Amino acid sequence: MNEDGLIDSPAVSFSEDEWQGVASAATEDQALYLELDGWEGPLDLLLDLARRQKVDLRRISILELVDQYLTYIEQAEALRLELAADYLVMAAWLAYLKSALLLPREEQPDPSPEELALRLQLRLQRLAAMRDAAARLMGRDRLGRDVFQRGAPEGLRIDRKNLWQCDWFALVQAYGQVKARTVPVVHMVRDRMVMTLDSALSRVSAMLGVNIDWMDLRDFLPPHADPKLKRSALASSFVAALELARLGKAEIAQEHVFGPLKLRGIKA
Amino acid sequence: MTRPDDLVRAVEATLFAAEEPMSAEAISTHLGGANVKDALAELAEQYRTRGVQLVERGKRWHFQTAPDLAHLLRREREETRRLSRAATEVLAIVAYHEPVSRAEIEAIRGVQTAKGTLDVLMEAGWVRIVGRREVPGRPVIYATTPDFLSHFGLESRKDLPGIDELRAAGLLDPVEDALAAAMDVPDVGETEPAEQESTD
Amino acid sequence: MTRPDDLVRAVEATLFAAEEPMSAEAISTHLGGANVKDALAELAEQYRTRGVQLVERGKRWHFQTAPDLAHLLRREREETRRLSRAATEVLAIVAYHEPVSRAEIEAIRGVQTAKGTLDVLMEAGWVRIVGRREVPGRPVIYATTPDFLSHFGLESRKDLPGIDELRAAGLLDPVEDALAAAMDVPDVGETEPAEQESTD
Repeated sequence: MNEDGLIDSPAVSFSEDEWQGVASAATEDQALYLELDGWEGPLDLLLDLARRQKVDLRRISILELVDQYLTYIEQAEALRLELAADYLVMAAWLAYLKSALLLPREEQPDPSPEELALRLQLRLQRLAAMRDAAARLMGRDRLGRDVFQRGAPEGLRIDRKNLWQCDWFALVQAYGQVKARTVPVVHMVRDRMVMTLDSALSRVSAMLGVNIDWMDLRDFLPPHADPKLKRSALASSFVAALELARLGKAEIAQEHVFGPLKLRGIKA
Repeated sequence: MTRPDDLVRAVEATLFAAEEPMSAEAISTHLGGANVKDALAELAEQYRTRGVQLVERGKRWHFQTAPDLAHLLRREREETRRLSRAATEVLAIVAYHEPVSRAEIEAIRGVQTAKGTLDVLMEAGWVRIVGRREVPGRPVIYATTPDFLSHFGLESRKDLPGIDELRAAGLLDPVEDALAAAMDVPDVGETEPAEQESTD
Repeated sequence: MTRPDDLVRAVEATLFAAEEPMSAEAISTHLGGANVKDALAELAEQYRTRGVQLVERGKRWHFQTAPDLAHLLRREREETRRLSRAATEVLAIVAYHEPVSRAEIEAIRGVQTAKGTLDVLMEAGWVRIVGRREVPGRPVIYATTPDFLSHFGLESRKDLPGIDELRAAGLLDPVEDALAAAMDVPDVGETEPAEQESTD
């Protein structure tokens, strides 16, 4: 079903005056008019037929409405007009509804035909209500048709102007940080107490020269030294001992793992 | 005509010059934060009987010509774009039922609504998408815009012609609800109509 | 405000809705040949003190915003904005080193300086171009303005703290150190917060 009715309809626009639609434009005695362009589907046609009964939609005779619809469809078929499927579906449904309504009450199927009829009636009422509402809406004093805004407004323009904010502290801090960021970087290593390998070597070899017995490596360390210097001296002296042993000037002994390291000079 | 006070004159000039309707807030902002409520009311009163009037539409204010002079002005303008019958119906359904999905519009009209129909209404600036309904399929839902209210001369949706009567008559309720009420079934969808024992 | 007579209202609405100024003849034709002279004079008088006025220019009439309210049509709105970090740095460099070229600013900052940054400072009224340096390329050189001094509450540029003072104030420490000091974290990276035994 397309928007504009059954047969390719030219009636895309309509004026508020013709609100009642094409079918309604037909006069009373033209009972057999067959104007198919005007409707937007079977519900629309039904509503138009219902309005012809000239009673409140709440008191509409559904049976009569069904008859009118079926007659209408039959005539269209007799004239070999091509009907869209949904008109035929509605016709079949209404025929069923009619037969169900005519059955004795106790033989009526479920859901009851009264309920189906009521549902149809409610739908017609709602469509009719919206159609009337639309007509009333369109009939209002509309801007640009009945009432007008100013034809040539000057227009309002707002130019934004920035009011910049910055304070003294932010300024000075920014400069400080630029300076800090761009000052050439100088790495300074802190002066630490160390015994170099050279001084350890001369110290150990000198002490080995005057002693002939085995001596613990720790005895070579300077007494009363700062603990940090002691660690450095121990490491240097150990390396010095290894170096002297390699040169054949000293021998090293250790009785067990992690035991005291003993050192003795070799007379050349 | 007495000289209006400065704030009234400023509001008057601002609204005259504005190309679009303005909210009280927008006017106030434009005038440096002044409270314009009273000035607007005074201005509306001063113009009430004139050939030009100050009106409020959807919380936005604008000047427009008096409706009773429409016959004088209409001829110089080409008529506003004519809406198709389908479009007017869809517009009414959106306005009276908003927010509403396309399926709900179609349920009332009994025909499918071409996509183009809603597009025409959105292009006119009268209808817009306001979100999605949180049901399966998450259908898009539509509602009217402030421009819709301005165009049809409505202060708010409460001014829609006949909306109170339609609501009171239940004609804005879905068919299912009305059916339930009419059949006196307390809750549709759960309660099946009580089965009658057939008397064979 | 008394209700103006019908002709006055009609002229009022016609001129309001017109897209161009209209001559008395054109208005008269539009209104079916009525004599609008008196109505125009009356209307002009009624609007004389309002925020909108009816004026005649070259025999044609139109409404316009009252001249004393023209400033409402084109408003300047001032927005307070904080200077960006980059702009603050550039401003500081100009202040400490002026007059200074853009290349020199970049050399001091160690990063390229967007043209926009200097524009912002000139828009703010704190920096101005004071000439060109007589070196190849004749680059523009920048200096601060008197507004700069007054905004920052300085008698003269000599009031800016010197490098030694900045260092003493900790403002020359690398950013991370300053941050750590500000956050009162004794030594970042080594001290983990002591783990509490959970009491299960």
